[in-house]
Amino acid sequence: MLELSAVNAFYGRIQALKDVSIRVSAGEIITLIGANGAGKTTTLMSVSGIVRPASGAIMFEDRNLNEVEPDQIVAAGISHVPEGRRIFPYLTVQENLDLGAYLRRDRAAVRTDLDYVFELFPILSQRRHQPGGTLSGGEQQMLAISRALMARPRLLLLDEPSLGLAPLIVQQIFEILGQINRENGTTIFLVEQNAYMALRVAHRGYVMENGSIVLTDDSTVLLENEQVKSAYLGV
Amino acid sequence: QREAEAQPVRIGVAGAHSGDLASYGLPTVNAAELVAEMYNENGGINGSRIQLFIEDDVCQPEVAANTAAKLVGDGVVAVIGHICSGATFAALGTYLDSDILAISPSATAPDLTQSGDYPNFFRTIASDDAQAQMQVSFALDTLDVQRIAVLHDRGDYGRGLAENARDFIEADGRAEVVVFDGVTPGAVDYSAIIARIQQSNADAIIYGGYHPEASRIVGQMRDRGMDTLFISGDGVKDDTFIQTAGPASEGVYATGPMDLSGNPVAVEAAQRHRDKYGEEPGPFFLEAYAAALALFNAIEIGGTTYEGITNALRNNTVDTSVGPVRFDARGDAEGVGFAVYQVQNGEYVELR
Amino acid sequence: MNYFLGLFVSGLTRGSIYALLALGYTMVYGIIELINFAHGEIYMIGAFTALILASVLSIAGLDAISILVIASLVAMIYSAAYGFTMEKIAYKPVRNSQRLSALISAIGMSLFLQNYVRLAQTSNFLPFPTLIPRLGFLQQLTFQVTSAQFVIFVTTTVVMILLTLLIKFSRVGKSMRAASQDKTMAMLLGVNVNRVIALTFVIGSATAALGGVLISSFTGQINFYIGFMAGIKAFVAAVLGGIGSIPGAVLGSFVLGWTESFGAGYISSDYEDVFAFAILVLILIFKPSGLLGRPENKKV
Amino acid sequence: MVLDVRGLTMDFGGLRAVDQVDLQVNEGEIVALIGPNGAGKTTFFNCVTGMYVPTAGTVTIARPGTDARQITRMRPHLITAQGLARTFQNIRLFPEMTVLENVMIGRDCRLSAGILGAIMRNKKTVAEEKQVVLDSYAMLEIVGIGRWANETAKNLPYGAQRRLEIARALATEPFLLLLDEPAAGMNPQETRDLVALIRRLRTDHQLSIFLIEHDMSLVMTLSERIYVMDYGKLIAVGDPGEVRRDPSVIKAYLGEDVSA
Amino acid sequence: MSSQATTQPQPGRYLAYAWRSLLVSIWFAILTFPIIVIRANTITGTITWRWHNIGWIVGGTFVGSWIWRYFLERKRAGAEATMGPLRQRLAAARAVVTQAARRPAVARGGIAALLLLVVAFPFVGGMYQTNIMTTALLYVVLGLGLNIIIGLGGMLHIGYIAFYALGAYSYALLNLHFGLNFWLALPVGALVGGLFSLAIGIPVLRLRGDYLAIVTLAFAEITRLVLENWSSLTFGTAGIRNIPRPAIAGIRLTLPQTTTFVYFIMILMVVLTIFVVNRLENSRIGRQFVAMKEDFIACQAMGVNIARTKLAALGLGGMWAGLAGVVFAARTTFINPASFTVWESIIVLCTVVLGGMGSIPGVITGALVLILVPEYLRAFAQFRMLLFGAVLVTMMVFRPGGLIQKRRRAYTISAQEKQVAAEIGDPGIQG
Ligand SMILES: Nc1ncnc2c1ncn2[C@@H]1O[C@H](COP(=O)(O)OP(=O)(O)OP(=O)(O)O)[C@@H](O)[C@H]1O
Ligand SMILES: Nc1ncnc2c1ncn2[C@@H]1O[C@H](COP(=O)(O)OP(=O)(O)OP(=O)(O)O)[C@@H](O)[C@H]1O
Ligand SMILES: [Mg+2]
Ligand SMILES: [Mg+2]
Repeated sequence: MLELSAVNAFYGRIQALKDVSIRVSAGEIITLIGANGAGKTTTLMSVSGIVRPASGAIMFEDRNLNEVEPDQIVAAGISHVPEGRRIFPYLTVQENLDLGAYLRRDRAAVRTDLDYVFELFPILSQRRHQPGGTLSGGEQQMLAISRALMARPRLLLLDEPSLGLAPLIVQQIFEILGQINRENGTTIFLVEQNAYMALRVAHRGYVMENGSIVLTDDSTVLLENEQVKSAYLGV
Repeated sequence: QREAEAQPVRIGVAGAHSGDLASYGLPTVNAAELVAEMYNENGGINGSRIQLFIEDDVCQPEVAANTAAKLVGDGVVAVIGHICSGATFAALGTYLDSDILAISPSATAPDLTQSGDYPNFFRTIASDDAQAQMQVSFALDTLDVQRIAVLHDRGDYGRGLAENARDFIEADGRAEVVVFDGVTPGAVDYSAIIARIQQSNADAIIYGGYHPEASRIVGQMRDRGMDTLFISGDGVKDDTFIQTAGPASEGVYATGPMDLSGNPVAVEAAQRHRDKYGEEPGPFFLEAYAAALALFNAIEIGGTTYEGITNALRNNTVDTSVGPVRFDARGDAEGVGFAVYQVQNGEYVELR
Repeated sequence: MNYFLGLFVSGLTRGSIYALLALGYTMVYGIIELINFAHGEIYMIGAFTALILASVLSIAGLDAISILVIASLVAMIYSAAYGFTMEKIAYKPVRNSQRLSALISAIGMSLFLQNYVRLAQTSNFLPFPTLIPRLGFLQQLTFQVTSAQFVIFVTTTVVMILLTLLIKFSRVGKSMRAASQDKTMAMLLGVNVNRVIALTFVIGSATAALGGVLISSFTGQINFYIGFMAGIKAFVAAVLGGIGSIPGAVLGSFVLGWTESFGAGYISSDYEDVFAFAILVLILIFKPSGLLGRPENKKV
Repeated sequence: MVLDVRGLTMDFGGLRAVDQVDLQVNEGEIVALIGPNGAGKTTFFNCVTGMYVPTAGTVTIARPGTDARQITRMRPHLITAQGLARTFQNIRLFPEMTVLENVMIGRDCRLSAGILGAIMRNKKTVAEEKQVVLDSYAMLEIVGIGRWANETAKNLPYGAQRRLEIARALATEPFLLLLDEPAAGMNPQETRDLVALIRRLRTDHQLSIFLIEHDMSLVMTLSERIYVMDYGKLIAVGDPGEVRRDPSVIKAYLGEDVSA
Repeated sequence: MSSQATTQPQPGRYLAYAWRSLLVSIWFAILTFPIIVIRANTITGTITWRWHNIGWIVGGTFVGSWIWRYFLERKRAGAEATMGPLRQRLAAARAVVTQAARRPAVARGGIAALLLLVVAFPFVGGMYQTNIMTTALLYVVLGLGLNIIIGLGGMLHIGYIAFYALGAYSYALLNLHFGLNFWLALPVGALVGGLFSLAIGIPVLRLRGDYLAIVTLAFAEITRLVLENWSSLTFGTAGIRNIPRPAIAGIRLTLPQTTTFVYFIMILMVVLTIFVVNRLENSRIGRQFVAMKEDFIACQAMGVNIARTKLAALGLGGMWAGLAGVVFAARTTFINPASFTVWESIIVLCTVVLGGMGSIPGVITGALVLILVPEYLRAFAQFRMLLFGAVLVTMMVFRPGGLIQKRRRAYTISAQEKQVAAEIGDPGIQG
């Protein structure tokens, strides 16, 4: 479904991605783990067209995304929960969610999806008319995830969704991810620091170091890998 | 003889050519170009071509100082300009030091001539106090008004006129200044100040400023059915005023150089302007045209030395677009008679 | 009392005039946080286009109403095109740089357009034809309201309501607000940010042109410089009302208009602009984000 | 007792974000504040550090060995001068300045050079400036990001930015350090390094530490006492063992399966 | 994208350029049609059609658009990592130059050459050149002063010229009434400028960004309007004339001599300004200015007194304007409020942004460019301001960060000091 082949990306003179190749098949959950500054965020940004690779190709269902504008990439069915949440601070929670469904025309379905996310995160429905900027950190994270869900993407890119969330909610988030993957067939590309949880929900995983992919395998295998254990699982 | 032919007579033209006051400076450029062209077509002055150095001073003193230095460097013998009194003050010192004279079509500050500080300055326009004096005596003696509102456009020309008028009225004692205030040029609406004039029961307004604001003030006054008399100066004595203000302009008084409609030079000047630039001449065009004529004539008579030109200017009378002109010792134009005009049936008619 | 009413109407007129310009200002500011110094120039170009068109049409022998309608429409289309082009040339390339670069670019644009019109047309004032017909029912009021004043006021109100609805409730409006707060995120949600910004300029410029036609019919004359001071006043009004807020721009304009006309009427018209600027300072001291502006989100 | 908060309440319009909270931190103690998202933890921090003016309640601090003083409603920079320092949940560095300069800003509040000193560059100022650079660099080394000293702050990876925040806070010479989610965005290995760092800070710099965190592995290993908030109210206090077993905490926050 | 660009065959690219340029020129032909072609004169009721103008527009925009596109593309390519061979060579050359400049002999030589140039300038350039250079130097001082407020303090101030006006009027009036001489007026002007800047700073401390901008603009306009209307004190629009030029007791100078003298006064003042601003910038205060600009909340949390820091920036900035104002009055010998319009504030703002905010060499370059360019554009007469506007836009599009951009200072820490510091820290956790 999504294929990055030998992607290189730069920030000015700093090379953030070195020959990164990643393949995501339809219906799969894959996770990308790695230390701070490894280049995970950059990888996701290059998929959604915010960072432009200097070389290499990003293919989404036989379409080369290298030159496609970000809004067209969204229209193609990719939705991205970026690092740092990026809630619209002066729009209300409701309006933030509406914008999630910006490209959708099926009003009735949008309404059911809205009910669905409010059910997932009841606190959001309580805060419905509050400006997004005044939410607590965790509430903002919930809103960011919900907003992406509202787009009903076929491919969901998530950058550290568990950041700043209470343990109870973290568990819940990962359950939800599994659930929408199973029920709606949404493909998920997950970047996480909480490698243990991520690998448990994902089918396959990639490990990134200093901008390069150093390891990839089924997540059950990675969970047992000594190197991964010591570096990322903290055991 | 050969030498002289090779050496053009260098003349500076300085004033606001960009920015908000450009419309008062550019007509002078056109006038200078027209007159220079006329001379050059006839073989120049004593065989030398006239070469113009046109420099923008945006009507700002410090820019004018630079402009003046530039013109000095260019080797001009005389300058037509500047347009605003402030810029003129700032430039004159530089000219004086380099033996260059300036002849302005529009700088009206009394001090320019009356202080005696600037023997190199001449002008083809009356100073503020002369015009103001005329407006006030006309209002008091002829129109016999008791309550006068004095308005101005806050520029140095308009405010100078208005302040002089106010002082004359107060000194005279027969009438009372009921409102003294400024309007903002380019403001969208003047009804507040008009309402105030209405409230004050003024019989007449003396306005110092230019025609764009005047036409709007008069227009809005007549719209309200006010028949307050309106007296202004040469900034308003311009046919554009009649065209913009339309019927509201009927009855408006303005002082201005005498005898222009019948003046063949003025008629010809306007016609040449239309031919060359395809539009009506703008403010101070005739004064500038007169300045150029007087200056070139003086050079023809007195040569290109400072002494020669200034003497010639003071001692010869020339027919110009503002009438026959000769300059007095201080640099004001003698013989530019001033008269009061009134708009009657869509044109300015000289009274008396 | 009549005097007071007169001043009131005068303030209302000024206010409506400022508002027509402030609306565009505030929209553009709202989306790219740019003090668009050239907005006044767009208004001036609208007025010139209308003047040129009206002259051509009146020679062609059309009646006043058709001239008004056609001239306004064409002026709006042209100004919108100018706004659009200006954004592409002068603002889009600096969008991702420091904010002040765009401001300087706007100042350059303003100078350029002023002189462009001065050179191509004239530096002199030109009488602007009275395009607005006389409205009979206004004569019956006890105080003086001219047709132009009335039409300007009504137009301002209508435009304000339409724009408010557009921004608050329409999809486009939501995307405008989103783009104004976080362009990257808006893109990530599928908003074509370039198009949204261009559209904002188009709408803002068309409003300015409408203002240009109506205001010039009221003032009766135009030249290449009318945009500058009007632009500054509109900017003051927009800030006074809370920049970025559509109703704020209108409220700010009225406050400004009344301050000026009452100040001029009761104190001195010499200091009219001083009152205008003083009220601005005063209001901002007590309400740092303007009358209807959104307060700073202080969440830490 | 270095921090003593009594009856702290904070309202936003109709919303009571912090409700009558009493809380103490003792000298040399590491105390954690946990609770569900939106419970009011960050708001509580903001009230203590003067970013928000609380609706009600008092905040008292005492630098070890000195008298207690009230800092309620004091302006933030004065509170910092008193010896409280904090980090931010949503990182707030000076993005265009270098890493070293970021720390130097923190250091600056302990210096005295004024405008005249800066212009004259007298001996005292020169010495002071030199010392600031060295001290600040030392702070960077303490948190382990010395090699990035001349890098622009915004280009640092997330985890390093968090450390920089700590270094910057340390530079103000606090006796009480408030950390808002210091481990967010760190992987378990990095979190362990952080735990070590915080422990070392306490011993080496005689600090008391008060932190908010959602990472239970960190909270449970590090803190000596834990306060739990929910809907603005305190629902539990105690040592890690007690809190972990508290049914109301499990219900509101931890969930059944705590993998820590 | 660079790979895409390079793989595309060159001729095809130029053809695409040409096509786009053609479209652009047609668009512009339509856009400018009413204004450029038709001239309506509502006074005479005539209409002139000037069809030939269309030719100019089409031709001009075709070429213009081509060049524009070419350079935009280059700029975009330049932003990416891969440097073209030319740029690499340029960078190498620059490195050599900076390397050389570090050598004391070369540096000394460079300074000597600059000094010679500066000293010789009035004698070689003549009075006009000296005059405009003096104006440019005045704007250098203004630019550097405003840079303290905007470039360092991050407060968008567009009323800066008010302090300049007050400096000028202080000298003019004190001289008129009390015979105060130029040299004594200098500190007085600086004081007036600084104090006034503080005074208007206090009420607006809470304002940020563009709200501050408009309020400062408002204050400046109020100042100008008061100068204009309070005739009994300020002589209103008529202005004050015969302000004495700077003099040395007992020596009579001719006009060209005073011009040169003022030039040297300005050179000294610029040197002083650079000295002070440079020291400020690299001090505790300067750092706090920048920090305040970057994150105001974090800055408070770091113990910085925002109010005091803001006022310090405002006061320091205002002083330079007051000082420059005194020289201004002494130089033109005539002042009136027309010299202190919003437009002047905007020009000073432009010098700061165009040069490179916060960078001293940048601001100097900006001021020189902005004042000298319109002077040298005088050759284009009528088109002067049109071109000036275009120059502003073009510069911003192609160098949005300013001509010389600010670089944050890098501090060097010796190996030994590193060692000491590392011992304090725990090497075990170094990431
Ligand atoms: N805007 C930028 N300019 C310069 N360098 C950058 C920029 N953004 C990121 N980098 C650098 O690129 C590298 C990769 O960063 P990236 O954000 O992709 O890492 P990450 O794996 O997401 O890290 P984290 O876990 O901390 O979020 C880092 O070394 C970082 O310093
Ligand atoms: N400025 C504000 N205006 C209105 N409501 C606010 C404001 N700041 C915070 N709130 C609300 O107060 C509540 C507490 O917020 P706070 O940021 O303190 O939560 P928190 O405990 O830190 O949560 P998290 O763990 O998710 O960061 C939230 O529901 C939030 O929406
Ligand atoms: Mg990341
Ligand atoms: Mg929080």
